[in-house]
Amino acid sequence: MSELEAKPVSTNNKLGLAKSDYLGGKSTLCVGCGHDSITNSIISSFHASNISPYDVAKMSGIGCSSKTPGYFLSKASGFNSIHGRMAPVSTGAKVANQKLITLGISGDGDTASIGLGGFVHLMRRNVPMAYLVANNGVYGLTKGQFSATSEKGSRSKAGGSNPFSMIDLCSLALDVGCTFVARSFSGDAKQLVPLISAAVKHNGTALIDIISPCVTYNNHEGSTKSYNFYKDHKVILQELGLILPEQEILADYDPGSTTRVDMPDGSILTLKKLALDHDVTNRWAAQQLVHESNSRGEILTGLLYIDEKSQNFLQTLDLTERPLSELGETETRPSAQVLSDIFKEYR
Amino acid sequence: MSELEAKPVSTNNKLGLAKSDYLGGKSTLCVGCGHDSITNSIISSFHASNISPYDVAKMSGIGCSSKTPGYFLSKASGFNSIHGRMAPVSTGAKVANQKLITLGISGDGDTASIGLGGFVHLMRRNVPMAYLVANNGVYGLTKGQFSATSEKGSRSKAGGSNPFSMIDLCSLALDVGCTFVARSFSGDAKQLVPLISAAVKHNGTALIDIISPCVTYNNHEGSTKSYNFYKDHKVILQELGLILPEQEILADYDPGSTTRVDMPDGSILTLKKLALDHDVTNRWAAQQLVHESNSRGEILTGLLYIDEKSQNFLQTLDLTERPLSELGETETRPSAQVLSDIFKEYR
Amino acid sequence: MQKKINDFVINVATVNGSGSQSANTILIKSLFRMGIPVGGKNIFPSNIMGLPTWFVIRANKNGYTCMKREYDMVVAMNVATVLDDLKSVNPGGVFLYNEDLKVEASLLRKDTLNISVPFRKLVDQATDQLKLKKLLANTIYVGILSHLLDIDYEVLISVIKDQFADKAAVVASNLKAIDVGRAYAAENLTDTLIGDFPLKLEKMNKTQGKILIDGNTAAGLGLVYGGCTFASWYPITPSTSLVESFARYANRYRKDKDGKNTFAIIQAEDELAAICMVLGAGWSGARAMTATSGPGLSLMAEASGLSYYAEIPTVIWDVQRTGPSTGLPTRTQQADVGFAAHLSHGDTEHILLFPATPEECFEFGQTCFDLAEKFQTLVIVMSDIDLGMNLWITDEIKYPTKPFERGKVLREEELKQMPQFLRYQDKDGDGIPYRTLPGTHHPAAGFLTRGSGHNEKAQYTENNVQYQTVLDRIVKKFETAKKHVPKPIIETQVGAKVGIIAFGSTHWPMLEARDILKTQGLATDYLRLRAMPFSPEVHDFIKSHERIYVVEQNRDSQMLKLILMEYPQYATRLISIRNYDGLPLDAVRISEPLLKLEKSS
Amino acid sequence: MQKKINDFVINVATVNGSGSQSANTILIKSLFRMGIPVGGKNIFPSNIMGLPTWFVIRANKNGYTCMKREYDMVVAMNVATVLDDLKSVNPGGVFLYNEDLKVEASLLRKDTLNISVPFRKLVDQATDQLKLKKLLANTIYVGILSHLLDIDYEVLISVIKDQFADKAAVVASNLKAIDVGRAYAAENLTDTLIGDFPLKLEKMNKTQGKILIDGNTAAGLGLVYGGCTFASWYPITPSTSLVESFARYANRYRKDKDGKNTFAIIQAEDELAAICMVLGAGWSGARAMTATSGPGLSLMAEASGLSYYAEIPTVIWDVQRTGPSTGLPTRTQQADVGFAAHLSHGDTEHILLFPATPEECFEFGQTCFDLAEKFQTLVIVMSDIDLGMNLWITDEIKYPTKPFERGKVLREEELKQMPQFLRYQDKDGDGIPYRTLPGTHHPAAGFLTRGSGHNEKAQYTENNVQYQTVLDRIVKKFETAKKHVPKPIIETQVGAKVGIIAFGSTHWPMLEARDILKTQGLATDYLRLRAMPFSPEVHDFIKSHERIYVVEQNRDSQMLKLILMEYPQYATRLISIRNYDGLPLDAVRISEPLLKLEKSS
Ligand SMILES: Cc1ncc(C[n+]2csc(CCOP(=O)(O)OP(=O)(O)O)c2C)c(N)n1
Ligand SMILES: Cc1ncc(C[n+]2csc(CCOP(=O)(O)OP(=O)(O)O)c2C)c(N)n1
Ligand code: SF4
Ligand code: SF4
Ligand SMILES: [Mg+2]
Ligand SMILES: [Mg+2]
Repeated sequence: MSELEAKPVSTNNKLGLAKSDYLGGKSTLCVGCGHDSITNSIISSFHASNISPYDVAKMSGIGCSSKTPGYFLSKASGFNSIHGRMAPVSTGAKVANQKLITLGISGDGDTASIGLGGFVHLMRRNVPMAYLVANNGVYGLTKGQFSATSEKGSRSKAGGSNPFSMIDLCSLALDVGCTFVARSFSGDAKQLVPLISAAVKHNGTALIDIISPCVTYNNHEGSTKSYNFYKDHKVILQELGLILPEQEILADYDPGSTTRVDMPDGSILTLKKLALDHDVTNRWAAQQLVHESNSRGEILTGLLYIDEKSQNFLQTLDLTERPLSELGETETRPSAQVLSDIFKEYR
Repeated sequence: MSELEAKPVSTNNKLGLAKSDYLGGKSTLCVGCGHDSITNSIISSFHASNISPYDVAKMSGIGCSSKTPGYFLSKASGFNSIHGRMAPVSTGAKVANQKLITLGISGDGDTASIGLGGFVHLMRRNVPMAYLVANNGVYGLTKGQFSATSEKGSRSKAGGSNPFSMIDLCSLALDVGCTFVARSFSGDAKQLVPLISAAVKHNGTALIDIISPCVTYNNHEGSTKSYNFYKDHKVILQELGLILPEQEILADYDPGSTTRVDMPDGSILTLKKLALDHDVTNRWAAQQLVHESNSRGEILTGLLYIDEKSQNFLQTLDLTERPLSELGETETRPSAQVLSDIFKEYR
Repeated sequence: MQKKINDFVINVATVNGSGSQSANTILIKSLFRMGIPVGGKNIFPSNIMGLPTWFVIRANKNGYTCMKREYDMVVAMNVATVLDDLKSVNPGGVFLYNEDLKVEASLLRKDTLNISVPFRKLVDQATDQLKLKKLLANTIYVGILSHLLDIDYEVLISVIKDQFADKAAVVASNLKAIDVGRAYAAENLTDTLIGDFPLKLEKMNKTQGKILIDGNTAAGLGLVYGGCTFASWYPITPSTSLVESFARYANRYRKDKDGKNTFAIIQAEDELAAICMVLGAGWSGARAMTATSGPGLSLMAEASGLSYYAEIPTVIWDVQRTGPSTGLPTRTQQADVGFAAHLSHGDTEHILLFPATPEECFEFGQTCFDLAEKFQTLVIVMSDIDLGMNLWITDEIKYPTKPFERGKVLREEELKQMPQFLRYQDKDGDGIPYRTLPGTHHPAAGFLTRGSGHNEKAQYTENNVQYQTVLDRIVKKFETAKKHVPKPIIETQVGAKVGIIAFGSTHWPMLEARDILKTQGLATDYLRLRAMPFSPEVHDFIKSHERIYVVEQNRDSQMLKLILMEYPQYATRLISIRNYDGLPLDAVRISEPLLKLEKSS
Repeated sequence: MQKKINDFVINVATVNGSGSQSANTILIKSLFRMGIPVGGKNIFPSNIMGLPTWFVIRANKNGYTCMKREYDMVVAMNVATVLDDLKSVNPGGVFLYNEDLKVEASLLRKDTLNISVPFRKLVDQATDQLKLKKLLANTIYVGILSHLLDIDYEVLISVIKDQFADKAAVVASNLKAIDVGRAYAAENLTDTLIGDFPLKLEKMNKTQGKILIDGNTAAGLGLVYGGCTFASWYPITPSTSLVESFARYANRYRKDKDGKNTFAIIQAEDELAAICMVLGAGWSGARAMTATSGPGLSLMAEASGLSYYAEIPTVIWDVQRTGPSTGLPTRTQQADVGFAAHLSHGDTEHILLFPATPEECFEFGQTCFDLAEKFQTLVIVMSDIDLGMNLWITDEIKYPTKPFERGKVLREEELKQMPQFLRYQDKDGDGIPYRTLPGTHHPAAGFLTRGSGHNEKAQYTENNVQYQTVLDRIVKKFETAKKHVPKPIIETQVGAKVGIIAFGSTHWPMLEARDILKTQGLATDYLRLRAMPFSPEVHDFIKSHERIYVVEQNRDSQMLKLILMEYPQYATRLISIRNYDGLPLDAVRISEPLLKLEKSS
């Protein structure tokens, strides 16, 4: 937060809001915790995207990462729920009021262990929301046990080695049908801000698996989720840009090296090729890419997969336009005639 | 069961047991239910593998599929537990007595919905057991709702179409580190019997995803888990054989077309190429193969992946040789001296 | 011999999956349309095909249509249970059995009228189609019974036509089978040939203005009319049919002008997800519910505490089945009440509703949300298999006109008028705080809902005083709730010193039991609980009776204990009567122990 | 002014993650080694770094070492709480604060001795190393206190050396910091300069043969000695340190001759998995347990019912924290007892154990398995944060010699002698059936364990009589258990008419409270519950007292209600005294309400 507070917040966005209007309470995380950087990128993204905080639902589970909704957008409503249940709670919240711009932030413990079922089934349903995982490879809040996203062989602070297969959240998400899959790094605001903006606009569930170092329990030598490990092993897939509908197409947009993805609201996501050629609309190519990159020991970040043409959960449910939460007797109570018609069946 | 009862059970196995010694109670499943065929293959496999029923732990959750442990190996102990919890219950049972030959049978609802977390984490740990899923794409016992293994677009008996992404259990298993992954069909005893035998011998978790039609709720036109759909879309990867340690190498074993996998007990699993070339030791190739085959609308069956060199969960736990369940005061109670040494720390 | 007219019990024993259910429905509906009070108990297995199943039909001119375990007639179609079924016939009753079961004549009873019917042969007369044969065997016994019992033929035909409305071929084949059965009976089962047939039906007019419906169907309809917009659930017997009823009627009658849905129904991945979705939807402001049974209720424990403490409107319909654990999934019990009342770790409490009739299931389809939203808390509706899945005669349900209570929700306009908004403050002195919904466009509206410690401002706190302030206010809220939950219904008799308390499906056998008791000279007053926390009337009732029998369908006297906790001063007045063997409760299992206890008191 | 000697309370207020814990441990250990009875309360936040934390040290020559909320001295190191901390000092007490917090002089109290210390400057004297500065500030206050309070220097040095045993450099830097603190105090904080310092320590010999340990550590050790071979758990405060203690000692002392483990510890993916693994292991025959706290207990509800009904030995250690929901994860309460007693839907019941001391935590490390295996059921050990995570003086634990009870397990040899084996039959008339373990080589051994309906032969049944037979037998089993669970401990006083019932960590303030009451002229008898179901002694105790105060740490009088359910005949004797604000219970919160209630009775 200090970083933000230091910056002069001068430019107002289209809603006339300053960046300071997107701040939250003071963080109580450890100094240097990756999660605080994610907080900053969320603030930047929502400010830049001209989203009114009033329209936002901030969702989380339990963990250090799940505390962050307290630290951004204090004017928005939020639900810091219970451990591992962010996905279903968010599903309910969003379906009951489709107008809510739903941003979830969870931890790797919250998502890949206790919350794994909910996570997978959220993606199967394609519930429109941004699902951010602040992935530090450990249970921060309970003091540093390995989580299921820890690499096999990575070392704990106490020196133990993780003997179990890692769950790669991106590969898993691709496997079960997630329609927006990205990996990023908490410290890479340049990449993370447009990714969050795109995730929020996405027509379905958007997963961003964000490597977010835990300085207290998983930032040592031998950890594969430390600041140093990231620095030494990062491979950045694309340079990302997000052009809002009201903005002019930027001059430096070169169709040769840059792919564009049209977002539902008319924004354009631009992907400028950096490390490798990759077709972000090819699900299985994306999954192979992740596997190959993992096997080279890299941390590959960027947008891995996107599909803006899929049917999202609200469409599947074929909902009336007004939020369900606003429906009263008039909209929901069938007539007396209907009732007596129905009873004919029961005589 | 009737099929079995009809056959004359003449040949005894190495333990001197007839196939009838491997029978269970009378099935109460619907006539024609795929699950009953799985039961038959289990009986054949255990008989052929010379496994004493006394050494077997039959595990299951809740569902029509999970009832099957009542219908085979009635001399074995079994645990028909609660819905979705076969994986952790089996983990406990196996760790507490490593000598138990652990065979689990679950349903697609039991595994891919309520039990998804336990299923994935069992495979991450590589708990030695055979994990059979009797996959019919529906919740049989609760009368035919879609399960998460139903293909997108497949039709329910009432005519509805499944709008959600399918969970492909094999692809998922490959993704999270499972060390033995196979798909089969309940009616294909020729393939299923050696697969079960190999799964039981495997040095870790062995998943067999068995398409097992539900004649009552999912055997209609438009279902992708019906007998007809299987017949029309099956692609069989290999012809499987299992050579027990005491058997001579069979004459027709041709190293050109046949791959061999050495199992921990000295048995040899033979894979004779049929449909396609596939290296069963290449995890990511197997996963791609599944995706490609799915996208062609096929049901690809056979052994997809095997790794006999991984460390299983018992090895990870570095357990003493005697089953934990047998340890008493002598083995577990440290000396009085130790206790008073310990207390020095607390003064 | 005097015939029993409009007052007997028939038990039809078949194999599940054989299609007997539609035959039994035809039977029971025919009686209903003849104007005879009737009830049906479907005693089915937790299995899809091949296990024993029974359908018990009770016709009773006095309107006692609950379970009665003494069968005047048994129709035995299942070889697996035929000998037990034979034992279950009343002396002097009728045992009609399928000849093909090959019951040895020596095993037949002397004190029953035994009728053997060659069903295979008759089926062959009724149809050539192989796949219809199994099904039509059932229709044939309907035909036979219709003759033996004197079921009105017109009525019978009308029922069959309605039942298979769109399918002319099915109607035809069933009518054919009926006729085959009737013809066989007319020819072979005359009194002269088989002896006096002791049972007989006669038209009455006691079902006018009534319907025959199960509680789950009525509840689903009630949800439609009660403004339910969100249902998330995981399939489990016996709650599934409740959600299916909601789905069926919502899909028909809850479309907006563009044909879009004014509701969402989600099949969740498990019960943990189901309840959490409901919490999310309740938080967003929807009238949201889930339905489940015992094992699912257990899985909902953690989230239930969150609902309580974060004060989120939430509704669970628990259609109770026989526990513990998986138990007997298709048998009835009321054994979740103790667990439900304080579901979740820590100090928690929930509002419970106890419907006793399909009518009340319908009514509570609205009440559950009114209370959940008014008190911003979890409401658990405690139904059970007997109420939820069996057929009950009930008055045709009146069209609801009560407006929805949406509770203390502050919108932008109201916030503008307020100096401040404190989410968890007791502003009105009734313990009920105000809430805002997400999406409210006002700077004071937003707050972070949480299940961790919070103060009146909804801020995180670990401060002991701030924590306790919120927790104590919730107690006050539940004090207020006592005055707003559905009051108990009290029925008195002149001179009664003995009070009886019961709830839910126990109500019906209770009515009969009290009449029996009265005949035996024991006047009783009766309080039917409809909700927890208990309203003041419960106290007054207990206070004014020397002995209170608490009748319930569980082993451990769970309701008695809940009453005890609330009114310890009357501890010694409370006496327990229980039945918990999984079968629907009948009157004699109340009246007999009660009389015995009265004699010894 | 008379100094308080060996009888005062110091509260050290710091920021969490600043390393104060090791300084506080040095302080408290030094007092312990001086032979002074001492207790320590760690009031820490649910957070890793930056939130307020307090450590309360109570020295008491009479051995009252439980919580006392009146602080004779506060060491204020946290700017966020300094003003509240100032308020928390007793009149006449000492307020020692960090000068760098810049407390305005005008805010200081007149009735306290205020001491300002320039910590930053002192730290600069103690070290040049930047990253040590924050840490050593804590050691410096230890140095200052050691001088002010007269902590024996030799003892202090010994403690520091032991604490950092292997790390010479750490020892050196800490000793340096101690000396800086002492030197500063000697020079600047003399009575002449600051006024009379009112507190003082003197060596005693009251801690000989004793140890200073928290309940979780003792429990972990108890599991090692109690034959635990299987632990599966999901991390949750405050249960984590219990499993960590088991892991630490098991890894040291539970290796076979080849260095292989005679135990398995599994970090599960959630609590549902954790308990299910324990069920699997218990089924296989291992002494298996899990540890958790409130939210985890809720998640274990479904499987707990399976344990009860399928009769599988299972052990849960519930280290209770403040509920409901996530609640205050680092504050104490005893608010899971009601929920735990009948955890799961349907009719269920579990054995509960209530340890009150680290010694008992150790002992119950074996008892829990003895009971779980003997009764083939779930045993829940109800600890809490105050007991589990705070430091208690306890007698050095005696080496256990009691053999393990493994219950009625039939091996191959026994089966050979038996005509038949019926898994769920009451063969011995005590309600406890026999079981076989999987892997037993005998044709009669195998059966299918299930949570669905089963008969005495362990076969699937939906038959009402067979079902009820098994369910009723379990009631009998729990009757038997009443005579085998740990008996309550009763302490009497001459002439007492008033009885008190308490359990768990309430025990320690209770000892002090009873002495206070006695001073005030009220003699009391005291029964400390150690288990449910209640043994006959509980009945006799209640019967023989006119009034029974049930003292507990939850809002809803949960234990009182459990007692009420068992002994309704004594309902009106039971009076509730509760504290549930999350802080450890102290004596006056018992004695004052009790006296008040006595006066009005
Ligand atoms: C049901 C339940 N079990 C366990 C806990 C304890 N708990 C709190 S946070 C947490 C893990 C957090 O890990 P992660 O989600 O990775 O978040 P991080 O703290 O690393 O950001 C656990 C196990 C809980 N609160 N609830
Ligand atoms: C906690 C819980 N929720 C729900 C149920 C109800 N239930 C029983 S079986 C089943 C699904 C079975 O589906 P599957 O595992 O695919 O098995 P199948 O019957 O299709 O073989 C469900 C939901 C239950 N027994 N327990
Ligand atoms: S413990 Fe780790 S994850 Fe938690 S706040 Fe500190 S650095 Fe962040
Ligand atoms: S319902 Fe389906 S799965 Fe169940 S027994 Fe019948 S055919 Fe098999
Ligand atoms: Mg984490
Ligand atoms: Mg299935």
